[in-house]
Amino acid sequence: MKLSLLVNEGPYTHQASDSAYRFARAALDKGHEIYRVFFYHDGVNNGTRLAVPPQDDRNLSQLWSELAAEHELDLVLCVAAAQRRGLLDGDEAKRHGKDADNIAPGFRISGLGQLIEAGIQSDRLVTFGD
Amino acid sequence: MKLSLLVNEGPYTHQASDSAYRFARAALDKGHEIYRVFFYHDGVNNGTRLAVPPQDDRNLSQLWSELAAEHELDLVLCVAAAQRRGLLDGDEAKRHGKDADNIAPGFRISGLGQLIEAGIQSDRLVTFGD
Amino acid sequence: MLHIVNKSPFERNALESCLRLAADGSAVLLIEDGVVAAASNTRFGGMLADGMKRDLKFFVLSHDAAARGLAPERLAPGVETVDYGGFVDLVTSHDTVQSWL
Amino acid sequence: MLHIVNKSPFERNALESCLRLAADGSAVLLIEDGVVAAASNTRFGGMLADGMKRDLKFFVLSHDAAARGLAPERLAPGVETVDYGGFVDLVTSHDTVQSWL
Amino acid sequence: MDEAGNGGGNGVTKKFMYMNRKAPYGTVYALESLEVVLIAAAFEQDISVVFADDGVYQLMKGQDTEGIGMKNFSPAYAALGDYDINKIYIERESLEERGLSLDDLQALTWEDEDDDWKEKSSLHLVGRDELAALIAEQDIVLSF
Amino acid sequence: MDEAGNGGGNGVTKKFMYMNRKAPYGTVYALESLEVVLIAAAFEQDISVVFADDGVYQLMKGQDTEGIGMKNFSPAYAALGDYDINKIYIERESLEERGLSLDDLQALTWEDEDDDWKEKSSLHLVGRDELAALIAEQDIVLSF
Repeated sequence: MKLSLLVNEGPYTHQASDSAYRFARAALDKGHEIYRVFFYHDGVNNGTRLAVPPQDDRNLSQLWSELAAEHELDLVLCVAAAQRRGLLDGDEAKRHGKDADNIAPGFRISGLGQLIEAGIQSDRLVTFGD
Repeated sequence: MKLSLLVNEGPYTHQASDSAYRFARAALDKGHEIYRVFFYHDGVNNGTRLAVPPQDDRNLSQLWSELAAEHELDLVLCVAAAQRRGLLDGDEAKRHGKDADNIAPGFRISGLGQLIEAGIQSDRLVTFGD
Repeated sequence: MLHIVNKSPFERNALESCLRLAADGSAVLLIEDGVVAAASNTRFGGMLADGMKRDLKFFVLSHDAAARGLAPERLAPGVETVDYGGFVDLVTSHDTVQSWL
Repeated sequence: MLHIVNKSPFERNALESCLRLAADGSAVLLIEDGVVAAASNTRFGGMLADGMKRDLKFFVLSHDAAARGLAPERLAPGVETVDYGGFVDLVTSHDTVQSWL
Repeated sequence: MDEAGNGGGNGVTKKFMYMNRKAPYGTVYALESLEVVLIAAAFEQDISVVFADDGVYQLMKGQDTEGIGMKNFSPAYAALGDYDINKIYIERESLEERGLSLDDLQALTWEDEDDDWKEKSSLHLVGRDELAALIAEQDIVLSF
Repeated sequence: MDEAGNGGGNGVTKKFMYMNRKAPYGTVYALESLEVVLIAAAFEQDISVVFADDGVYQLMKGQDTEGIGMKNFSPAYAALGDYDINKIYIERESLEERGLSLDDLQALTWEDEDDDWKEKSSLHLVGRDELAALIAEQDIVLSF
């Protein structure tokens, strides 16, 4: 079956990202397709490559990046939510005159239309949030 | 009177940072001293310089930076919380082998002891959070 | 329809709203802090029992219950446990999924 | 002592916990979404009235009430409004401040 | 709304419900939910918007945000009608529990093309059983 | 805990209370509150730690987080005794409302230097009136 996920909270503060990640892995293990993972609200904070969690803790951004590489997942940060919160890729940084970007490998930035489209194209859309 | 603030949530998602900012301004207007503003949990996300909110919206990181410059405020991001969430200054980035940093002017990164010390040194400690 | 509740009913109104607005026969999955609603000896045990009378089915994510020290024998009668694979099966076997955030 | 509540009592248990554990004579300031507790014609109006009987004083941040369309005449009797300056004064005039997050 | 251009529907029409349960301003969910609905309007889908629990405060008349330094986005709800989003449901019990009535909420209208462009109310007061039935028939429910 | 070195106390002793009202793991507040308390221990202050509402779940015995991929930090509460933090209050009504008793919580102890290093329980079950009185006498209350 074709599934999409919506992740509405950043890593660590709420369990949402952990739950979504474990759900995604379990779905892939069962042979389902993950059509898209859309990150909205504080969820865009999952897309940073600058996190340095303690050695004995999980690194959620990295886990998502690795899962994306392994399964060719489409990880999308909402552009409006990302801009508000300081998550930028190289192009966005240049366009807004910022001297750095911070997006992690495997994530891309796009519009909210990608969420609606995921809802239309997928058999199920599951939301993880606060 | 000497006041310190604790801000536990990032900008936009919760009103905490807005409330703390307006409280700080009102306190300064009344002639009180702000000994320190300590940012913990997702509060560290206030310290990014990469945010690009819509033109007609407030830019909270920038408002804090400006207030700090005007009144020589001490804005401290908790180092452990900041590392987990990908908020780094130049030194932290170098130390952890990251290729970019994202902290805004007027903020510094330090330990949780700075929160306790603020509690001891200030007449009041006011918390803003979720 | 599958309803997902991830908050403690002691802290928030999400479970109450879910039970109020879930059609008879729906499935309700408790995850994250929501699992504490499934403990047998609180007022929410009774709320779940009322739900079962109108054919609601209750599931608890076992990993989240274990994390909070809620052993299986503490769960209210009639509540089933699922792992993440079972969570996936619940999602695929119901046409619509609503998370009560 | 000054207690600050920033959540709607319809959604969360923060106000209830605050009122349960605030000593008689304390001040309670409602800010952010917490202001909706001060509307006169809900069950929380009664809860505030009970609090006043044990000498709790209730304040509402006027800016937050205005943002949510709660005009002053909607507020429960006995609730005082303050602006951010008044918020500062409440903080400085009480020895300790607790935010019920 | 450049995202709208991609369509993405491929002719599929699904029933999307946007369920709003939070007060505005204390958190960003109300605003960012409205942003989703306005984008969604460009896709040819069957849209319902629900205000229940504290979500009913999102439509309060007379919101004045000048003091809190945030943008008052409540006027933007009026745009829903321009996009023919007219299935806007208010849960009656949530409204009553808060001591409110429809008169306390801003009027939201749309113009009915099939009825000589008559202006009609988009707001529908529904009891919880009716709302439960509406929820049960959706393909997608997004909760904010 | 290199921050501890700066002391910062200047001889002032204040009553600090750390109030925990949230379940663990669903949010980070329980963990990050414990981190604050462990740092605070190095400052010479008068510390109380309260578990009320869903905060009582933080001390549940038998927490097993392997399945959720998060670190089980509940063993770290045992360190509180090593720092002579022994005023740990559990609100009785919160515990009972959740169908729990002290037996369901991990034992926390400290060694009393003034009583031949006897091991004593740090957990104090308090009713709400007693807890209200304790709160009222604090200088700083941090709520997580």
